[in-house]
Amino acid sequence: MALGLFTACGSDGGSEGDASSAEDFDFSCPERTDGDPAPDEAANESQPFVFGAPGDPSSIDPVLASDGETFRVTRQLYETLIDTECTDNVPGLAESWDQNDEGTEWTFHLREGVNFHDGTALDGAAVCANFDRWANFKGGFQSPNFSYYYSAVFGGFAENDPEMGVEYEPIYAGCEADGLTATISLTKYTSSFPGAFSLSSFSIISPASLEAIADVELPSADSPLPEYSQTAGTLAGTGPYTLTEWDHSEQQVTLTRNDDYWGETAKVKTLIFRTISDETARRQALTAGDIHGYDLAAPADVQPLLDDGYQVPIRGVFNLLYLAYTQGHEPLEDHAVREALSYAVDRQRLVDSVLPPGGLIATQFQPPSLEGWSEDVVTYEYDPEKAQELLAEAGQEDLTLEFCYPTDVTRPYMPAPKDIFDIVAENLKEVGVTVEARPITWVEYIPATRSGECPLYFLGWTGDFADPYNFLGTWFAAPSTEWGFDNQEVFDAIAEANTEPDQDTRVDLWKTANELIMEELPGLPLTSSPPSIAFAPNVYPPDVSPLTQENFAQVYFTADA
Amino acid sequence: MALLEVEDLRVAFGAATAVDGVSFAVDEGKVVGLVGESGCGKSVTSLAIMGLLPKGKGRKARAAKSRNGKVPAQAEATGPEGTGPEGAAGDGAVPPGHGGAVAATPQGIAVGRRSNRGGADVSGRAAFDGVDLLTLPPAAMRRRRGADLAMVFQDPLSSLNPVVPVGRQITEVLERHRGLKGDKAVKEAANLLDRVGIPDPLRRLKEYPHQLSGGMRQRVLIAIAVACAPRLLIADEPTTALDVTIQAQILELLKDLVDSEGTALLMITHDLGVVAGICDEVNVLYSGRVVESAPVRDLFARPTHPYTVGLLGSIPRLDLGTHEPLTPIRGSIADVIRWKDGCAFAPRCDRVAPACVEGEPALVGAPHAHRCVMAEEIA
Amino acid sequence: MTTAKIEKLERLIEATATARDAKTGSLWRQSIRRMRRSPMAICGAVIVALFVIVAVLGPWIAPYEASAQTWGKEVFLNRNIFPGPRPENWFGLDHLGRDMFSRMIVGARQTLLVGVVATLIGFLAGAFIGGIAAAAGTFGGRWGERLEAVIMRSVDVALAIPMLLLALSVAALLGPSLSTVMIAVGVAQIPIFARLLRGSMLAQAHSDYVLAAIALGVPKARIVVSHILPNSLGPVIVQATLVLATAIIEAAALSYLGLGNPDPGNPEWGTMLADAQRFLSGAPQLAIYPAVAIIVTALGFTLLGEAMRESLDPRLRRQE
Amino acid sequence: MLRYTVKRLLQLAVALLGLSLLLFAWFKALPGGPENRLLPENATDQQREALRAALGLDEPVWVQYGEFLGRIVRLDFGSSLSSGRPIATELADRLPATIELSLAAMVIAVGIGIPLGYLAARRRGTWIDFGSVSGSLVGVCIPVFFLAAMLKVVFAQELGWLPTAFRLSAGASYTEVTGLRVLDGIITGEFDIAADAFLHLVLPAMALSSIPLAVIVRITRASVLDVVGEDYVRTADAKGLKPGTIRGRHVMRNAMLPIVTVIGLLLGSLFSGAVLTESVFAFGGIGSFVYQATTERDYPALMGFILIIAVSYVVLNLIVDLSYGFLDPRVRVRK
Repeated sequence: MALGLFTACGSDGGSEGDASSAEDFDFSCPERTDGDPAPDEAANESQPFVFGAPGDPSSIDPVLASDGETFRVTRQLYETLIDTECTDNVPGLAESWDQNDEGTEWTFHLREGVNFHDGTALDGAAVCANFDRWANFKGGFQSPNFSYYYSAVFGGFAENDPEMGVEYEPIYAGCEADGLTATISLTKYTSSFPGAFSLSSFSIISPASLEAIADVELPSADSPLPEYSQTAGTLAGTGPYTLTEWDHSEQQVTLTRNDDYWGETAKVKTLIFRTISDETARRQALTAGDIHGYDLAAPADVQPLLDDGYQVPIRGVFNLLYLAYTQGHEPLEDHAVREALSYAVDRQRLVDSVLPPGGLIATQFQPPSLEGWSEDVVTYEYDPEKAQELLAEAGQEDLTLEFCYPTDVTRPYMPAPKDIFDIVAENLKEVGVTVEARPITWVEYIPATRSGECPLYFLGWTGDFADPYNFLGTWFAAPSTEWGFDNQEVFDAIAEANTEPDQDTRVDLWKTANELIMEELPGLPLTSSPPSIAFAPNVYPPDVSPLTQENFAQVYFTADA
Repeated sequence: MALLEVEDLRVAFGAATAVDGVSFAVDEGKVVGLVGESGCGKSVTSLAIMGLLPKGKGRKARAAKSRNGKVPAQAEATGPEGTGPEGAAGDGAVPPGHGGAVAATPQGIAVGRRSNRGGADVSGRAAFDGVDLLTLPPAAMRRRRGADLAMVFQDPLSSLNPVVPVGRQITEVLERHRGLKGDKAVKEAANLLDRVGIPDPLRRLKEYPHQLSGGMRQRVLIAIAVACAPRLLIADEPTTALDVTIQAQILELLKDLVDSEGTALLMITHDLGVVAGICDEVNVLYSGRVVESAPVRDLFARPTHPYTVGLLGSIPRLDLGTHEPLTPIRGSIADVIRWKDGCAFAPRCDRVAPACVEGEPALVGAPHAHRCVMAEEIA
Repeated sequence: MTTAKIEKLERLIEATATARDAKTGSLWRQSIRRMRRSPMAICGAVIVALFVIVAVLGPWIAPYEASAQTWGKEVFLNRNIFPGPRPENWFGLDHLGRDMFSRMIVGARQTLLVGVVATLIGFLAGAFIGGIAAAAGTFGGRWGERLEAVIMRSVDVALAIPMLLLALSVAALLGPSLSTVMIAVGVAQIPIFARLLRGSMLAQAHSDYVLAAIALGVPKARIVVSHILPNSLGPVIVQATLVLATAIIEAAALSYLGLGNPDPGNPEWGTMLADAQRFLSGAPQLAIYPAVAIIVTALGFTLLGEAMRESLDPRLRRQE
Repeated sequence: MLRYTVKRLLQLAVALLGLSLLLFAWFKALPGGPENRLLPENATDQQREALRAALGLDEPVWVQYGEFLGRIVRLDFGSSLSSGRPIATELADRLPATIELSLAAMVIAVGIGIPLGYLAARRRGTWIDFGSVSGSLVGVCIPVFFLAAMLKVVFAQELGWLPTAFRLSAGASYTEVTGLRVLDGIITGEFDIAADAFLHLVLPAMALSSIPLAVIVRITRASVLDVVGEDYVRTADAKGLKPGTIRGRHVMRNAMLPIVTVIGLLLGSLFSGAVLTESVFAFGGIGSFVYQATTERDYPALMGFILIIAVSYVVLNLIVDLSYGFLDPRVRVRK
């Protein structure tokens, strides 16, 4: 089966269906095999590289944003202490870092000779300036509406504003700068670290430029984002590109190459992100040559694109789609029923026919690229007969269940909710379960699923950074109406793993947790599928990232083709 | 020779014949009446002379060929509203709308607006100053209409454009035919209004039809008609829509015009009172034919055709005692027989005799002509 | 007044009205005759008839169950493998391996359902509002006129809200479903019907026989209900035919925005078309079938409606 | 006449205010809230609650409406919850696109529709009549979004004559005056921009114009047929006027009345089509903005939009009424 210029190494077991049973599963992102074709220098200088984004960025100040569309842009402008390659943490602005045993002190050794766009040099003080700024956010700045990731990772702020409802104790204890080192101390360790330091939200911005906006205030959570976060020219980062214009009415962001970038300078002089919300429209724009690449290609478009010589590099998977069995709904309290349903679902068909290339069956509630992924979990392989037997034993031959799915969204882990629903629903019908479809718009879907009113529903998550807790913790850290199960064993296992600073021990703890969870079977992990990103034939695409954090500095127009 | 000589004029709408060989003449300075019940074909006659009838097959085909070789077959399919090649030439000169005029003809002819039946087939001759109007090309005909021969219509309100000031509606004729522009035209229009007896013409010029009284509207129509001092004026029931008092004034006005200008006037009416009041000669039409034609005095003195007698009989008269009953004509214009089988009036005639239905009666005698085989017996 | 007297008046009015009723009757007959002559009407009628037949018999004609993903294992939308027309599946398979032909047939019923119900909603509500307004305006005296003004003004305003916004909010409340579409489309039609009925009722209200009735002092309610209303429905019914077409199209638009009928068992053409938009590159046929079906059906109703309208048009009648 | 119009508009304005209250309450009554769009899937319930509180969504509706009105009076529309930008700015950015699109569509519809309708009427029964009538019948039967998609596939994809998306080519630098790109380009003399914008406008405008065009053709045809049957046209004819004069002064001037009415109504109804067209062509207008606002429960954005609709509707009515007065003297004196 054609996968364009890219072949997945390791096991992109999806279509072979061995992922679930593989004894020695070793995940790694697909390797690119397209070499490096000769660049078309003239084009790179004269022609802007236009990328079709599914949505508008929200803020040029990344700490005020929590959406991928924003980070796609800010990634090119600013950099973080730790960078990611595939899903692994690699040196970013910090050449190296070390932690104390408790994991409460993180010391970063910064690169030399890194300058911000405004000419000032990067040093420990600059890093601390950023962290201190966030920690001391006031008023609306504290609202999860804006600084979501900060409160999510660091719990709270120096002075929590009750208005904004952030009540946790801050775990950020301060920052020590010493020349080119910065030491960040925490009151307690969580497994979010060090991964969290790679979050785009925590990009390092020139203190000088921060000075200019020091006295900007956000009175409330619904006050407009500050002007500086909507226009070019205020914030200075260290990235390979600088922001030249953000044209809101054309929904177009224009970036220009930063020629004295500390690393390898970008190939293309002008980089433009334009918003096309409709996926079909994005494809057509690409094939018509109006844009040179776009993200979130519809699975159905991938093959036609490949056939016409377009490039669809396959990202590693870093997300999870699951089918939840909300306990508290009587029949689902019965473990046998949950098992039966799990055996009834033909996950292979999802992977084979509706998910984009590179998708694979999920055997547990975290993607295989993360530490703690276990080969020894119970995998419930498609077996309708067994499902029927189990239902019979449970005395649930004529089981009727309401099944919720979202209507007005596609998520990276869920390219076409309705298709997936239709297939799974059909599967359940085949084993004699009567399914009552309940489509819900996204704004109501989340509350509906949270409150546990949906016996069956889809949901999922795309990881922010390499940390199992970012998946498991989100769901199974404590009893919740959205799952409705109460298995202290599981909760403890996760808590233990989350607070274990030593990696090897932690990995085993995570494995146990995963196995426990699949025993309990609160829901069925369905698939992990990489969102497809597409590029024109005459383009050298960037290394694609499971976290959808492509570095567009690598992109260039190729001479031939 | 006379100014207008109509000879054997025939107008047919598809199968139905509205005018069936009408002949008469109008001399300069003379007033000739066409009289008859509505539907007898008098209006059609006038429209035919003015060339305002929708073109029918015969002529359309010819016209078509002469224009762009469009074959008749295709042309036949096309509707009456100048939808043929003339239409193609953007010819406004072929309006559809004579619903008011002929829609009620006995044969149930529909020349109505939006009718998609074929138009009128016109044959015969209508010589104006020796030129046959019926065969003039549309453009040439347009140059004469409104200039040499003009028409006053029945319903003054609907005959004036509601959204254009009356002044403009007058000046546009002056522009078209007398080349008057701007102030000149306006001044002239004012004179005209003055002549037709509208006080304060300059103010009226700016007004719209709906702001004028019925009488004034009719005067405006007349002003438009006489704007270019036409030699022939056709008045189609000019007074029917008006109050009696106004009627008299309008008739006076028309009379004056004729006397002062020596215009020939073809007065179309069903009202013998009007005829008596204004006409020099009268042609009585029945079912598309002249049944009696005579100088006005003769006609009233010695009506010959039973139909004429009937018409006269049905007018209330003061000189008879009030107890004298009116003698209306039996039946309605709808019960007819075809002329070639006999007298179309026979079915309604009290004097009807076998002879009446033995073949087509001829128009005999002059200057007092009539079309009745029983004339002698009646007399 | 005594019932006896009312009875007498009734007869009088009937007398005045009969003349015109007779005429109306003949008018309907005339219009039928005229419609038989118009190819437009015939085309429309044929299309509509076919559509209705399919819609009614749908489930029995359809060779397969519309929701069964019988050939699910043969379709790979992520590899652009969409088996096209073949002996067992005349229209090929949809993106989940369901028989396209069966879905089209079953879809007809849903589509008709949407159209009819939506139109009914608009018709009934609209007629009610318009009727009240007209009645109040004609007979309600001063306050009646006020009431009418208020009603009609609000109708104007209702016209100002974009139908789509309306639909979106209805959908937001009910969640996407067939009924959402019906209600949304139906509600959007209310103002039109309201204005129409009011218009034709006012026209009736000034006709001679009503004046006669008023003069004779017949209870007003009675006049409205038993004389004006029945005689004013003609144009409204014609409008209904036309609205049916619009309803079907609007429904498609709403489905395109993801508000359509979610139930895979009862596909509706709009939803199918909307779904298929995603595969326009790989499998255009999936979009073409429902699109053509929608267009033709809508056309059918439009033709029929237009023909009816023309044949009822008084201006056209005059010439006969 | 003017007094009448003004009175009516005032009534309208009041009614619309009532409407806004209605819709406000309605939207607030809808289940689900913006916080679910603003926060990622794995945000905690506590975070969501916090946000609801911070956004003041937990207050009673009338309090919220009061605040809303208070802000409106101060001409402060608040800021969009989804984009975090002031509604006023958002509208200022998006509205011109929709206006430009709608105008273009209307220009097409009127420019083609009226002449075509006239021809159809004057050549009743010919192929051109048949063609335009059946054409318009089909025109109203094609779902806009499908037509848009097809146009795009044919002219942008296969033939590659026109761009598939956006209002301008990438990186084109223009100077904003009215926000209507083509107009701006001409005003500022950046004709390349004007041309570019024009090319981007063609397809969406065509798609959007389909229904108005169809309607206008039909109404024009009917109305002209009506007028040419009138006695005053015969009179004009009896005057021997030139065809041109008759067409212009006597036929069209009278035929325009119903046409104008319809155009007025159409302008109002263009919006729904705009939403679909804009999304198909990534034509960054108000349509997509509102659709998003609804799906995301972006109350401020919605209310801001509704006010815009209200105002534009009132203005449209005013224009139509005035044009009546201009076209028909009878209206002028009445009322």
